[in-house]
Amino acid sequence: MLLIACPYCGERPEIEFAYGGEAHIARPADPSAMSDEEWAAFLYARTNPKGTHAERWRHTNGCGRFFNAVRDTVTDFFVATYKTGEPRPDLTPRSVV
Amino acid sequence: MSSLRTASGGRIDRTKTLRFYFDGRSHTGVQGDTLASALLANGEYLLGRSFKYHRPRGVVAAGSDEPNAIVNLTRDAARSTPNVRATTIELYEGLHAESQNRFPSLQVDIGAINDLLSPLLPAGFYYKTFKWPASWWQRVYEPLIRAAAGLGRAPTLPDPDRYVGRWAHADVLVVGAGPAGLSAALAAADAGVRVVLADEQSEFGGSLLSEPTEMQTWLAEAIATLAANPRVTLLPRTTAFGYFAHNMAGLAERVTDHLANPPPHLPRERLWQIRVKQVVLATGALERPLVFPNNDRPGIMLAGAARTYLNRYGVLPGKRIVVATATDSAYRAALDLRAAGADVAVIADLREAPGEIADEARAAGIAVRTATSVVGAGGLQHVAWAALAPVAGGAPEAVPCDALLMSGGWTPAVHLFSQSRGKLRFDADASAYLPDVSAEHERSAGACRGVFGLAEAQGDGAAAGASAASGKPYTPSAATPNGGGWLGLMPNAPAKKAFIDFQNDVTAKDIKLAVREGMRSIEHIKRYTTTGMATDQGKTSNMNTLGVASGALDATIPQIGHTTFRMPYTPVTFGGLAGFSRGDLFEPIRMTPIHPWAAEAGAVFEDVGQWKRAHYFPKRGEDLHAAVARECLAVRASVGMFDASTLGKIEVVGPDAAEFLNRMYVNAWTKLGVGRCRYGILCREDGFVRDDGVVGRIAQDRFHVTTTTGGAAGVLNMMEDYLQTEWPELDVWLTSTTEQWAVIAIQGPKARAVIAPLVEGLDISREKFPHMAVAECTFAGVPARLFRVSFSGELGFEVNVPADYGRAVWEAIYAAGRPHNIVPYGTETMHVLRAEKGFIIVGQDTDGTATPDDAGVGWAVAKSKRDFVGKRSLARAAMTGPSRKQLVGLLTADPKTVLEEGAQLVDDPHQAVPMTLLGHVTSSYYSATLGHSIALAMLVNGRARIGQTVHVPMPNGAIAVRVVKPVFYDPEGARLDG
Amino acid sequence: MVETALRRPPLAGLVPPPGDAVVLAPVPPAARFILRVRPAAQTAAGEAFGGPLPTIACRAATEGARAALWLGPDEWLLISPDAPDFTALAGVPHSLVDVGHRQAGITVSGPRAAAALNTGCPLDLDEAAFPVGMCTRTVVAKTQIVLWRTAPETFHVEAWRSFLPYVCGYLAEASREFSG
Amino acid sequence: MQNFSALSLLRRAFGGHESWQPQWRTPEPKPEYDVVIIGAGGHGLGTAYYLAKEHGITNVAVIERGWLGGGNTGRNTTIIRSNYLFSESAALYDHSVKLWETLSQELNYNVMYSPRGVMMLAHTIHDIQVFKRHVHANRANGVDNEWLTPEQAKDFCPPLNISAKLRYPVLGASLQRRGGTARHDAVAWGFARAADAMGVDIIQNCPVTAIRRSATGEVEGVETERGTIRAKKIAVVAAGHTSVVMNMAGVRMPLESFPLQALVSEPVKPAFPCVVMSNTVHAYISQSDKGELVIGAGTDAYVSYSQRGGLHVAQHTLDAICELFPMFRRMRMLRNWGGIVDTTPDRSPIIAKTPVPGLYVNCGWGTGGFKATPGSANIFAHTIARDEPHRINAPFTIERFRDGVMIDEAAAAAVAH
Ligand SMILES: Cc1cc2nc3c(=O)[nH]c(=O)nc-3n(C[C@H](O)[C@H](O)[C@H](O)COP(=O)(O)OP(=O)(O)OC[C@H]3O[C@@H](n4cnc5c(N)ncnc54)[C@H](O)[C@@H]3O)c2cc1C
Ligand SMILES: NC(=O)c1ccc[n+]([C@@H]2O[C@H](COP(=O)([O-])OP(=O)(O)OC[C@H]3O[C@@H](n4cnc5c(N)ncnc54)[C@H](O)[C@@H]3O)[C@@H](O)[C@H]2O)c1
Ligand SMILES: Cc1cc2nc3c(=O)[nH]c(=O)nc-3n(C[C@H](O)[C@H](O)[C@H](O)COP(=O)(O)O)c2cc1C
Ligand SMILES: [Zn+2]
Repeated sequence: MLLIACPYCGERPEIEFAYGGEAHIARPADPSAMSDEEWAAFLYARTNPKGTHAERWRHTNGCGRFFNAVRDTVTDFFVATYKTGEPRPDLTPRSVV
Repeated sequence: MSSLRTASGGRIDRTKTLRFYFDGRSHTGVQGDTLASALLANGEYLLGRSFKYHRPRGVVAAGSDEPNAIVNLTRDAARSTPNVRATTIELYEGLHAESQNRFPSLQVDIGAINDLLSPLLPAGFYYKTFKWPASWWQRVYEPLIRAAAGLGRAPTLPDPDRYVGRWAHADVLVVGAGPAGLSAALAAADAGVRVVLADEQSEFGGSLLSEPTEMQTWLAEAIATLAANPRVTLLPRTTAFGYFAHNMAGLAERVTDHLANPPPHLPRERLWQIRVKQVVLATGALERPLVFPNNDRPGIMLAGAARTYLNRYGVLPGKRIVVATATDSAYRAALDLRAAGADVAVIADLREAPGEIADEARAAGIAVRTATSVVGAGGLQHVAWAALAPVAGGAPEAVPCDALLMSGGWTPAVHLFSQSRGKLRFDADASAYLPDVSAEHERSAGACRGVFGLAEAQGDGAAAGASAASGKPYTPSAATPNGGGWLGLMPNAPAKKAFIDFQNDVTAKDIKLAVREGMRSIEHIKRYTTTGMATDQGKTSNMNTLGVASGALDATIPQIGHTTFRMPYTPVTFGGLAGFSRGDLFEPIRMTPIHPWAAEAGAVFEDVGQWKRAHYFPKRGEDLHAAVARECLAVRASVGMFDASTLGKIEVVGPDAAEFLNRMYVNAWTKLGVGRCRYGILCREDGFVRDDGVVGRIAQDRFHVTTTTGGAAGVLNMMEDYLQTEWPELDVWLTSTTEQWAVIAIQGPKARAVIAPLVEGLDISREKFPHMAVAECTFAGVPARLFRVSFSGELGFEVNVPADYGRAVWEAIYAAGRPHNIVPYGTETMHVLRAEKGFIIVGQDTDGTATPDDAGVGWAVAKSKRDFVGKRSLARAAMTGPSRKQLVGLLTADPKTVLEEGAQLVDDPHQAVPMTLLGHVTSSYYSATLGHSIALAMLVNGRARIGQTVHVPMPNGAIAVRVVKPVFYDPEGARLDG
Repeated sequence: MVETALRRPPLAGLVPPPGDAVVLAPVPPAARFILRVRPAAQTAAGEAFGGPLPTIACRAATEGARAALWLGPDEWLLISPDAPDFTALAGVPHSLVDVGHRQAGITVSGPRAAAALNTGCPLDLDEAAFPVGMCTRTVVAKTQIVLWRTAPETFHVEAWRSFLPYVCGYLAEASREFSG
Repeated sequence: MQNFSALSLLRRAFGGHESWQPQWRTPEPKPEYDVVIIGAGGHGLGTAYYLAKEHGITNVAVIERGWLGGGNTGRNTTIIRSNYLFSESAALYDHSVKLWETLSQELNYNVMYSPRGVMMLAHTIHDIQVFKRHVHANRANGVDNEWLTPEQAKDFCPPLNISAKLRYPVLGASLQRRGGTARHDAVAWGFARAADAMGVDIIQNCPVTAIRRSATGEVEGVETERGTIRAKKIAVVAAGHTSVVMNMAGVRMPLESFPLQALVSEPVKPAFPCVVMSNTVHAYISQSDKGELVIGAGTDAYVSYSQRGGLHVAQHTLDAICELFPMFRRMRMLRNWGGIVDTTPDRSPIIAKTPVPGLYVNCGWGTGGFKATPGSANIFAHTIARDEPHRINAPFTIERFRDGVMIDEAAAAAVAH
C-alpha cells in the first residue's frame, strides 16, 4: 500500500485515496471545435510511461481534494505531490535512499 | 523406540510433560518442545512423504525452513490445518498431528511406487505425455495426477476462529531477534525512538537459542531491557512475511496456536501492517543441505538443526553420528554432540584445509577426514550409512550411522530485502547473494548480510539500530564472509536421486535435464522442474539449484541471476488476511431509517450496492408475484408508499450552482424556477448515460440533486472532479445529503388526500403545487422538502424529512393512509409501475453503451447548450443512425407470457447460429393493472420498427413479439394529476 | 418538544462491548453543518458561527459547546448545540448544509481506545502523531469516518448513519481482545 | 521436432534421459527477417507459430526482452471461457476455445487444457439480469452457457457457501462447461517449441529499444540491445509494455498498464472441482493440477510497471474467498505476485493494423487475454500475413475509439477475466 503525501493533510496510506488517472490533460475549452481524432486523443490517448508519470489522486477519505503527483511507475516511488493547478515540477526520481 | 532425550540441558521444562498424538499414537513431550523435537526425542524419524515420489522423509531443519516434516494439525473437526511444519509447532497438551500424502499409512505407502517409476517421471514428464487419446486427459489422466498431487487435505468445515488486524507505526522495525536484531533494537531504543521487534520464533534469541550456555545472561538482559521500555513493542511468534512499498511490512502474529486452551477473547492470529521510517533486517542465515544421492533419508539433517535439537530441546539426533560439511559451523554441532555423549564417528570435510576448529575436534577425539565428499547414503526408512569418498577420487566407504549431519554453508536470509526491491550481489567468498543496493529506508545486519561471528553480528546490529534511529545515511562495515560452503552436487556424487528441493522431489538430475531441454533461464528451470516452488519456497534449495545450473549451463552464478523473492516469507493464513471481514462485518450493511419498520412488516429485502432495500411486502402466503400484483393494483387504484431513502442526494449550493449543473447535465437549468424540479440526465464524457435523477431548485443558489442508489458516490466524485480540476473558478459547493434525508414516495390517486392533513405551511392543491414542484414545509410536524414527482405515472409526492424522523413520518403517513387502504410497496412494484410508464432504470434499461437518445430520453438534451459533459462525444458518427439500439416496448401475443429479462431479439429465429442479434429485453413484468405482460427492450433501429414483429429465441422455441412504443399505461399522462 | 419525541437517532441500539479497556458511547445529540467557503470569507464565517474556523489542516477548534472541525481547505464540520446564524454572510458566497441527521458520533475511550481503532484505522494514533485536537476524515476498515481526538484516551468518531452499525460493530469486535 | 509421447519418454528413460534435445534453439539474431514479433508471450509465440504453420512465413523472429513466457502469460490464473456478451467478443473467444480443445495434440505438447467448467456467481438481482442476458446471447451465438440455481451451483461446486445469511447470498450462477483452465507455462513452451521447429528464431534477453521507420513512414526494422534487425513487418505483442514499444514508432495508444495480482495457496488434495468467479465480491478461484488454490485478485488502482501491488488488494480478494468458501480460512497463501495488464477504454483488445505501414499490434487484453491465446494468435497471424484483418478481428481496431464503436463488455456487465 502506497504512502501518499496529500499536499493538504500530509502522508496518508493509499486506502484513503482514489486514483484519478493521468494529470495535465485539461478538458478542451471548446470541444465542439475539435476533430474526432483530437477528441479521441483527449478522451483515450494516455502516456502510460514506464518511468515518471504525472497523475491525479483524490484524498477521498481525507480532505476530499484532487491533487497531482509525479511517481515513477517502475519503482512506485513518488517524486512529488502538488496542488491542482500548479505546474508539473521538473524533477527526476530520487536516487534510492 | 529408544528415547533420544538428554538427561539435562536445553530450554525445555522437563517437569511439565505433555501428552500428544501423532498418527493416532500417543507420545509424551515436555513444555518447550516443538512437535519435531518431541517426536525425535521419542525416536520417531519418519514424519512425512514427499510430493511426487512419496519418499519417506524426516526432519531436516529446526525452523521455518523445514521442507519435509509437514503435518496436518487438528484441534477439532473445524480446526484442521494442513501442511504445518512440525519444526514450528509448539507442543501443547493434547495436540493431535497426522502425517500427510500417504496411503494407507506413513510406514507403508503405496504411492511409493512412484519412486520406482521415477525414471518415467522426470521433470516435465507431464508435458510430454497424456495427450492421447485426447478425451482421456480430462477423464483419466488429470484426475489421477490430481489425486496423486497435493500434500495435505483442505479443511472441510467453516473455520470458527477469529483473526484480527492491527495498523501500527514506528520509527524502527527490527525483524529478527537474534544477536544482531536484539542489538539493533537495544541501540534504537536507547535513542528514544519507537521500536518494534518481531521474531517468528516463540522465544527471542535467534541462533543464541541453539548455543549451549554462554550468552544466555546477555540474552535475558537484552530482552528485559527492551521489555521495560514503553517505546518498544516486542512481537514474538510474529513472522514478517511481506515487505511492501514505502516501508510497510506485513507481520503475522500467532497469538494462540501454542495454547492447549486458547482463551475465547483472544484471536488466533493478528495481522500487523506496520509503516515505519526505517527497517532493520536481522533475519539471520539458513543452512544449506548437501546434494548427494539419497540425501533425503530420515536421519539426515542439517548440522545446525542437530545443534538446535541438542542445545535447545535436549534431543540427540542419533547415537552414532556422521558429519559431512563444507564449513566450520558443523564442527560446533559435532563438538556439542560429542560433549553430550553421542558417538561422532567422523567429520567428512569437503575442504582440504579446514581451520583451527578441526584441530579442536580432533583434540576431542573426533576423526576428521578432509577433502572428503559425501556421495551417498543408505538405509530405507532411516539412514543406515553414509558413503564417503575422497574428493581426489577413489572408492567410497560406507560409514554406518543413525544420523548424518550436513552443512553446505549458510545462505543469508535476504528474502525481505529482495522483496523490498533491494538489489542483491553475489559474493563468491560467501557463496551467497548479499544485500547490495537498498530501495527502501532499510539496512540489513548480522548473518542476513553475511556478518557471521557473534560479536560481529552484535556490533553490526548495534550500528544498524543506532543509525536507523537517527535516520541518517548509513554505510555498513564490510561484510566478513566466513568462507567455505558448497553449492550444488557434491564432488564425485551421481545426480540421480540427489535431492535439491526435497518437498517437490527435484533432483540434480532434473535440473540438468531442464538445461539439456533448452531451459536456460533460471526462471525456466524453476518452472520446468518446480524447484523452489514448494511450501518452503526454496529456502534450503534455491542456492543448490543455482550451483547445479551453473555447472550445466557453464555459466557463473551472477550470470544466471536468481528467481524473484515474493511475499510471503512463510505461508500466511487466509483468515488472518481477511480479518473481521466476514458475516455482518464483511462489508457495511446499509439500512434506511425506515428499514426496521419494513422488517417488522415482513418485507423481503434485496441488495443494491451496500444497501438493503425492501423488495416486496408479502402478506401471508404470497409469493413475489402475488405481492407485487397486489401492491401495483393498490397504487393504481388508491395509494401506496415507498421508501426511497437510498436515492443519492447532493446539495449543490452557491451563486454558480445553475451554471455548474448546466455544464454537468445534458439538460438546461438556467430557466428552472425556484420551487420547480426537472428530470436530469448525466452523461460520461464519452457520451453514454451515466446516471439520472430529479433535480429541484430550492433557492436561486441551491439545488437538491438526486442520483440513483448505486450511482450516488460515483456521481458526487465525478462532480467534484470537474469542479475542482476543470472549473475551480465556479462559486459552488457540493455536499452529500443522501443520508440527511429519509425519502418517502406517496403514489396513487389518493396520494394528496393522504398527505394533505400532514402538510403545514404549504398549499398542495393541484393548482398551487403542480407536477414537478418542490417546496419546503412542515410535514407530520417536522421540517420537510416536498416534491411533487411521479415515478409511477400516478399523482405522486416524495417527502424528504431529516432522517431521524423518517420512521415517525412513515408511520404517520401509514396511519393517515389507512382509511385509503394504503400499501407499502417495495422496489419490485416500483419497477413494474415505472415500466408500465416506460420510465428507464439506468443500469437496467441502459448499460453503459446507451446514449440519451438510445434510451429514449433524448428530449432532455438541451441542444442549444454550447457544451456539457458528453456533448462532443455524442457528435461522433457512430453515436447516431440506424445501427443504434433504441428503447422500445414489446408485447407478446399471449398476455401471460412474460419474457425473460436478458432474452435476445432476432429477426429470423430460424437463422443459423451465430445469429444476428438485434438487441435484448431489458425489463419484463406481468402487469396486473393491464392484465398482460409488458417488456422494455433495446432494439437496433427500434423506433423505426414500431409495429413490426421480432422474435425472442428460447430453448424451447422462439416467441414472437410486437414492437411498440415503450409506454404501456396512460400514454397521455392524464393520471398525473390524480 | 414534538421533534425530539419523533426522533430516532441511529445509535439507539448500540450495545457497548464488555470491559473498560475500550468504552463505546454515543455522543449527545447536537446540530451539525457542513460549511464550505473560500479563504477570504473564513474569518467572517468564524465570527458568524461563534467560534473560529481552524485554518490549520486537520485541526478542530472548540468554543464552549461549539466545535469546528477542519475537513478540507474549504470545508468544516460544525457541531453546535443550536443552528448557527449565518445571516451575516449574506452576499458572501458560501454553502451551509444541515447534516445533523446524516451522521452521528460515538466516543471511543479508555486505555486501549487507540489500539481498538487501529484494528481498522490505518493512521498513526500515537499522541505525538495524532495529538488532542487533531481531526480528519479517514477510514475504519471498509468505511469512512471522521476521527477527532478530544482527550489523550478519548476519540470522537463520526460516521454517516447507515455506516454506524458497521463502525460500532467493528469497534466492538476489536474491543473483544482487550476484555480478557 | 522430437516427438513427445509416453513411448519416447520410456525409450529415453533407458538412456537416463540424456538424449533429449533443447525444446527450442538459442539462436543469434539474423540481420533481417520477413516478420519481427516483439514479445514472446503466448500471443507472440502463437502468432509466430501460425505464421509459419498456416501462412508459410517462417523467416520470423520473436524478440523477447526477458525469458519467453515470463510476462502475463507466466503469471495469470489461466481461466478460459468464451461466454462473452457481444457477438464480436463471443466470436473471438470461442474461436480460441475451439483451438484449445485440440492444442495439446496440435503442438505435441500437453498444455493441460482442462474444461472443468467456469461458474460465475450472481449475488444480486442485477447480476441475475446481466448473467441471463449473457446466457441468451451466448446461446444465439452458439456458445454454451447455462443458468444454475444456487442448489445446482452447489452441486457443481460443493465447497460453495449458498447460505442465505451471506452478506451477498448466491442467487444463482451461469456455467460454461467448456470453460476451464490450462497450464500457462506449457502454452508458451508448446508454441515456442513448435514455432522453433518450423524455423522461427526466438531471441530472448533482447529488449527492443527502437523501431526504425523510413522517410515515408513505413517500418524498416528494430533496434535491440543486440543490434539492428531489419524487417518490413513488425508485430507488437508486448502486453503491459505495448505503450512503451508503440511509442518507439511514434504511436500513442489508448492504453493504461496496471498491476494485477494473483496468489496461490499451499497445495492440497483435490478440494475444488471447477473455476468460480464472482464479480460482486471480487474473487476468482480454481485448483491447479498440482493442488494449489489459484486465486486472482483485483487490479491495483494506479498505472505501474512494478509487477507487484498492495497487500490490501490481495486481502480484499481473500475476504471474498473466505466468505464463499469458509472452510478455506485456515488455508494459507504460499506466494503472491503481480503482472502488468494493459487495458483499453472499453476493456476489449486491439488486434489490428496501425496507422504506420508494416506495423501491427495485438494488445489491450487486460485481465483476460490468456484464454484468447491461440485464437488471437491465429487471427493476428492472418492479419500480418495478408495485411488485412481476419473477419473475427475486424471490429477490434484502434479507430473504434475515435468513432465511438466500443465493444464494451465491462460496461455491459462489469465482468472481466
Ligand atoms: C495476475 C493475472 C491474472 C490473469 N488471469 C487471467 C485469466 O484467468 N484468464 C485470462 O484469460 N487471462 C488472464 N490474465 C491476462 C493474461 O495473462 C494476458 O492477457 C495474456 O497472458 C497476455 O499474453 P501476451 O502474450 O499478450 O502477453 P505477455 O505474456 O505479457 O507477453 C508480452 C511479452 O512482451 C515482452 N516485451 C515487452 N516489451 C518488450 C520489448 N521492448 N522488447 C522485447 N520484448 C518485450 C514481455 O517481456 C513479455 O514477455 C491475467 C493476467 C494477470 C497478470
Ligand atoms: N557460519 C556461521 O558460523 C554462522 C552461521 C549462521 C549463524 N551464525 C551465528 O548467527 C548469529 C547471527 O545472528 P543474527 O542475529 O544475524 O541471526 P540469527 O539467526 O541469530 O537471528 C535471526 C532471527 O530472525 C528470525 N527471522 C528470520 N526471518 C524472519 C522473519 N521473516 N520474520 C520474523 N523473524 C524472522 C529468526 O527466527 C531468528 O530468530 C551469530 O551469532 C553467528 O555466530 C553463525
Ligand atoms: C497458475 C499458476 C500456478 C502457480 N503455482 C505456484 C506454486 O505452486 N508454487 C509457487 O511457488 N509459485 C507458483 N506460481 C507462481 C510463480 O512462482 C511466479 O510467482 C509467477 O509465475 C510470477 O513470477 P515471479 O514471481 O517470478 O515474478 C504459480 C503461478 C501461476 C500463474
Ligand atoms: Zn488531504
